[in-house]
Amino acid sequence: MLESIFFYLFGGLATIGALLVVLSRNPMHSVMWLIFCFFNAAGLFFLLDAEFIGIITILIYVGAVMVLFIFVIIMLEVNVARMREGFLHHLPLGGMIAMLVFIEMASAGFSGVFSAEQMGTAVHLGQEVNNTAEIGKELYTHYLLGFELAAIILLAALVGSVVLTIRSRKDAKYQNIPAQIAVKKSDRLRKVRM
Amino acid sequence: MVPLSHYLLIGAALFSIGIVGLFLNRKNVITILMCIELILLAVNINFVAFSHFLNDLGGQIFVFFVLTIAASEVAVGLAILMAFYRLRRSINVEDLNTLQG
Amino acid sequence: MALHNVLGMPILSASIFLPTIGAIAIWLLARNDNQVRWSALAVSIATFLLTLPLAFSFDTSTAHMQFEEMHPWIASFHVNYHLGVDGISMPFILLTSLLTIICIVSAWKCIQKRVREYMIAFLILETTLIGVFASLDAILFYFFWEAMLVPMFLIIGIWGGKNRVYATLKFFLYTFAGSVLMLVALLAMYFKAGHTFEILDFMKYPFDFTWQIWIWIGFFVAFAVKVPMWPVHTWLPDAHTEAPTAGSVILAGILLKMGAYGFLRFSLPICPDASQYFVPLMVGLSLIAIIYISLVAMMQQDMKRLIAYSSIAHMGFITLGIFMFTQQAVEGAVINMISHGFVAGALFLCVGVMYDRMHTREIAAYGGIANVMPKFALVMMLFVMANVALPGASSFIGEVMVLIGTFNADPTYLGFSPKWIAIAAAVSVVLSACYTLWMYKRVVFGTITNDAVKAMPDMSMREIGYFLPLIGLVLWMGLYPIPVLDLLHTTVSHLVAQATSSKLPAAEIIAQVQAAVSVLHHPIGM
Amino acid sequence: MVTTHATLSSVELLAIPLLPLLAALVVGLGGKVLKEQLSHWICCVGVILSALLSIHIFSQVADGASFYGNFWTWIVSGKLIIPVGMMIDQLTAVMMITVTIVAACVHVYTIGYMHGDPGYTRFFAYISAFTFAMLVLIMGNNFFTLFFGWEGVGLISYLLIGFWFKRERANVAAMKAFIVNRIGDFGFIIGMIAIWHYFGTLDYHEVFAAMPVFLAHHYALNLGSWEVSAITFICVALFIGAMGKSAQVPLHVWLPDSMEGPTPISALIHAATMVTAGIFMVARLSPLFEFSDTALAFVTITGALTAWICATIGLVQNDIKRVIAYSTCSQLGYMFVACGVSAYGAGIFHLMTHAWFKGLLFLAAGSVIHGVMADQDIRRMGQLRKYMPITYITMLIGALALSGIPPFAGFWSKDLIIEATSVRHMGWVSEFAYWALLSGVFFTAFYTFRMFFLTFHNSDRVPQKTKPHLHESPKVITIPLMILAAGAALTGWWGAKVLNLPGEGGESFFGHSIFVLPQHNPMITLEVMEQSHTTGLWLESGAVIFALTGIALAWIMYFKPSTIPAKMAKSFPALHQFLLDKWRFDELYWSIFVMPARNIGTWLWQQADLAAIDKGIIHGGIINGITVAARKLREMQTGMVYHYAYAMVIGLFGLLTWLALGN
Repeated sequence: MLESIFFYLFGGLATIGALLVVLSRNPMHSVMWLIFCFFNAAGLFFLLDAEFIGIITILIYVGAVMVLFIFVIIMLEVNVARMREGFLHHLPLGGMIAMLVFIEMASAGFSGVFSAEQMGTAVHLGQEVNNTAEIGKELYTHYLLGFELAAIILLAALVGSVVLTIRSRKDAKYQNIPAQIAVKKSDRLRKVRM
Repeated sequence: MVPLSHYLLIGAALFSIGIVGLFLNRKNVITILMCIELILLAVNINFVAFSHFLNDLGGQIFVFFVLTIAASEVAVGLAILMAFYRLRRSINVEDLNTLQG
Repeated sequence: MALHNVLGMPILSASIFLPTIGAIAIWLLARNDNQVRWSALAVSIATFLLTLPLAFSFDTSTAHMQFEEMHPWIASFHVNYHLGVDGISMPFILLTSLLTIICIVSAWKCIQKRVREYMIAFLILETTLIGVFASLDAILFYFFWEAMLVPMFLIIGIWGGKNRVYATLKFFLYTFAGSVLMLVALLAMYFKAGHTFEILDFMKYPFDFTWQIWIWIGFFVAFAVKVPMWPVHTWLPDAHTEAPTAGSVILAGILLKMGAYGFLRFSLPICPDASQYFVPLMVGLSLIAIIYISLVAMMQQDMKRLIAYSSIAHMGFITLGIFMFTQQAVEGAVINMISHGFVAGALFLCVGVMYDRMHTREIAAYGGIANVMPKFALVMMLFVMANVALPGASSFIGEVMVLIGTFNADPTYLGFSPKWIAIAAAVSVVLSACYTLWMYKRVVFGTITNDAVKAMPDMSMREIGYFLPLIGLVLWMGLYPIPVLDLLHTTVSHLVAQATSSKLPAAEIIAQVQAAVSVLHHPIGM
Repeated sequence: MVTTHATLSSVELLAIPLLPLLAALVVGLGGKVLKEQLSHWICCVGVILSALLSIHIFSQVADGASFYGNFWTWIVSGKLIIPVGMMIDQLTAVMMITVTIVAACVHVYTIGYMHGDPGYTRFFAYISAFTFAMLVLIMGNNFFTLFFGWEGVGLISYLLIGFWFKRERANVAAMKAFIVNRIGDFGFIIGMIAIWHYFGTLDYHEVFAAMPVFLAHHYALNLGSWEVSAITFICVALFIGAMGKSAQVPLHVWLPDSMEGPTPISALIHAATMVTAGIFMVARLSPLFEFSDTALAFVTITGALTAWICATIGLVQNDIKRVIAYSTCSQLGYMFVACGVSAYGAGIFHLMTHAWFKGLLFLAAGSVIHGVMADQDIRRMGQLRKYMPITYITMLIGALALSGIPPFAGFWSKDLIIEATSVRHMGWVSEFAYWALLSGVFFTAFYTFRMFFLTFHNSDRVPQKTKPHLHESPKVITIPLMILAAGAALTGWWGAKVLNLPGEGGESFFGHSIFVLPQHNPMITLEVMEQSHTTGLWLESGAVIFALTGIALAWIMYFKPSTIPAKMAKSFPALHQFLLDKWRFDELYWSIFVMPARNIGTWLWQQADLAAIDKGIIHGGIINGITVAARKLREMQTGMVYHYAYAMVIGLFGLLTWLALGN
């Protein structure tokens, strides 16, 4: 019973948060609502015995990704007014498609295939089961290759974002060390016949 | 106890909202990125729910990968946005049209 | 499957890959243009010598493939590296290796830029051409068939005339569009015939009528473009006019033959019923080629274009012969294919000799060449007469055999008597004389009209050198064609038997014939 | 090698064609090295030896020897087997001596005539090669060897007409000759393949032997509703070949133009030998032609028409060689009429005598042309007998022989043809032929002597500047003339005796080499009539009377300068012009064949190939279609990220719907 209450609470708040993300005029507000939404989603994860996922959702999303969003928004002077032009222009199409997608997904969800009779209900695991340890075991055995690939992707993203955002200022003076090392006598000295 | 279909319903709701957001905020890249995060979150909820109900950790592992990709995506996406902003002094999607055929 | 290879050595592989190895060696080792030329010549001669044993060890008493080689290539798709030749394909391998030598010699002086690349392109082209004629696996065949486009594309596109880019693209796109459909047909057969790409298995598999029709159409498009048949022939005059001399020689000598060879290797034995069904179409297109194209050829102002059109007309004779399903007609068609390789090749070389001196192909720019180049006039006269199919020249044997075979063909496939077709085709006797002699007259005879012609030196020893083997072969095949015919007899009679026997169960044949009768037959015949 | 009668030496037989070939090859390829002297010696010796051997063969054949055998196999394909072999019988032997002797005379004559020409050695190579090809044509034992020689002589005729390749007219004439001949060859090839179709062989002996079986089948071909029997089809097709080669109306147009070639060629190729190949062929194939009345009628009508039309054209021509050329066409018509009325022997006899006197006339004309500095117009000659007596006498003999005045050669053979025509009953066909030939005799005599008088008598109209050069030709020219004159004078008498026509007291010389159905054979009728003395004066001397009338008229009009010809021309201007324009055949062909072919060719090229296929379908249809489609598709590529996002979403929606509905 308590679980149901928490479920509806988290679920409802997450949905409201998501709606406000979409509808807010100010991107900063959107970010805030997104953070809110993620917290609630993490709550849902806890209800599903996925503690590890719940925690990393909060740590990574809220702690890292959202902060990144905020930095970017702060750094860019965003012209909100222009951003909002034609805000409702595509609402009928988008709303209709979203509604249809929602109805289709929901009808699939309630089609009976995923009903309690078919799937049973969530049986909570005991305290002795360590979700993090289990994931770790899986990750480093079955999914080792995927894990390594994910690492490489992250590395690539890291390098990529640095490359994209780095900028060498033309007015700043700094040493070109390889050029200094590679220099030869002939580059610097010139015999002048007087 | 909450049946699986309710979790799926939440997922579907978040997903649809994400889609609506794509259509509404079509000019604001930052919000678009956030909507994509929402959609991914919806997917994650479904993954975890299935993982739980099927008693299979594979779903959670996938969430882990999705998170990885989402983080990379945001990082690169925002980096591109920064670079673009420096170039054009704007993050309006309508100015992002050099791909036009 | 027992491999039939009397030599016990992979002679076909050797002749296919020797040119490529030579090309790589030239690329890596040759230091200057002269070294490139001499080494390319050496490689081509070595290849020719390597292909000679094919002729000498050939067993004319069997229709089986000979000198076979078989290795799995892409095992998961049942693709084999399967080589082998029969009486029809063997002569073309020799023709290819011989014409390559001539091409390399003919390009000695006139190609001055990128000599290395030119020679490499020719050697690779030789590899692909021999590969096409030696392949017994459909995918291998397709591989060589398409690979051939690349060097040819480069030869026309880099060393061609003014309008070369247009011509190359046209050539490439036409051929490529055609061969894609062939690939579809090959894949269809692969799945239908039980996951095999063996051409010999395709020949044995009893495709039903609808399948045969569709497969036949797929092949038809590919081969008709290559032959080329009306109305997909317009790439050829452009490609010929823009190609360098040696490119034209190979184009006319070998490439066009690949289309006709395809009909013989694929269409007839694999889809006999469809082939019979489409005889009226093929006959119609062939006659259009013979008459329509001859008339067009007559009015050309550009020598190479004229010879190109004449090639199309002669290829019309060949396709006509192939689809008559008689021993004489098919043998005549093959003889004509070989002979046309010599004659059209030589005529292009003649134009090349003039082009090297005057740098124009316009007929009007010439006149009175006989005054300054008597030797050349004699040589060209010989090939002009061979083009007209005078007895004593190889082309006569081919044409007259096609006509005899046509006159004698079985009327059931046509709905009317083939005698009228023979008579219509014989009109080419007159028309070919008209266009060829008119050109010869305007170019070679008459008084010298301008100083450029006056300054033309007669042929050098090198030029005479590459004409001599062609002259010898044309006369040899014209006067004593028995050795070549002996190669063909068994293979062709086997092929004719394949083409005239049905793959369908008896009831289906009757239904088909009745349907065909009601659709096609408008009795006009004798 | 298989021989049926080993009486003739195959080595000797092979030597006859191969000697000239060898000479031609040596001189042709090594002319530069050999120089003129050696070249003409090699060729003359080759051909003269071949002539001597032919005479030897002829004497053996006259004693009853013959030869039949194959030397090697040319083509084998399934049931098609084409050997190369020889068949020597009486008919062949007569042709062989005619060809080789005339060729030998022409070779010798050429030494003088072509002296100093830059293409001297080339010329000798050509004429020797011609002799070879002509001998192959005659001596072969199947249709393919015949065709080989047939095309060989055609090729060399082409080369020789265009010998002076700097002259535009010569080149055009050469091309015309070749192409018109090719039209004939078209028929010949079809006839040949039809024979193989029905007989399964192309060997003369085998075909002739299979005739009864073939006839018993009554094969027929349908042309729409019109049915034609196979034998008629074959014979007519083959005869079309003969019409081309032997210059019969309507394919005669090349022969007068071929006079652009050097005169020895006109004598050898375009009078004595090559053009008679058609007659030889019809005679050789008499076992076929005899069984098709339609074909025989066709041959007769064509021959008679040619004889008459070409004779009328000859009446007004002013070029000395053209007059003789038209006379050749006309005489060939006589020979075909002979074949058509089944008097093949008479045709071959006339062929032989004609070879002598026409060769003579041409060589004499050549001598005249040589004398007057290469002018061929008889309006600028006259009184030449003073300068060139030998030429004058020999040409007179030739002219009399051509006109058919006894006892010269032409009389014997031509009279025989006319008699045969008169007694053969073919309905209106033979009637028409008879009158055409008879009036032809009159015309022939008239134009021959018109030409003769204008050249050697009448007034002296030679231009002043050529006067000093006028002289009798050298001996190399006159000696062949005298040999041929002797032939022209005597061969008629000799032939009547040796060939034994119409066959007094038994068979004619030709024996079984010519096959005639007894009910057709006019010779038998003539023989019977002669035995019973019912021939009558008209039949025997009607032709001579016509000929004499013609000569007399020519004498009146042209022996002395006279105004009658001009008046005649003035009173019938249209007719005169029509004849002068050679019945306008050239103009007709130009407008119904040449121009349409060129226009159609241009149209097909420009409109069909370039405009419709290339520009229309390829560029306009496919390429343009792809371009337009690509442009449309490109517009979909807006570059707006959210459009792509929408596309993804809509795609996702579609996929979901499909899954939902599908399951």
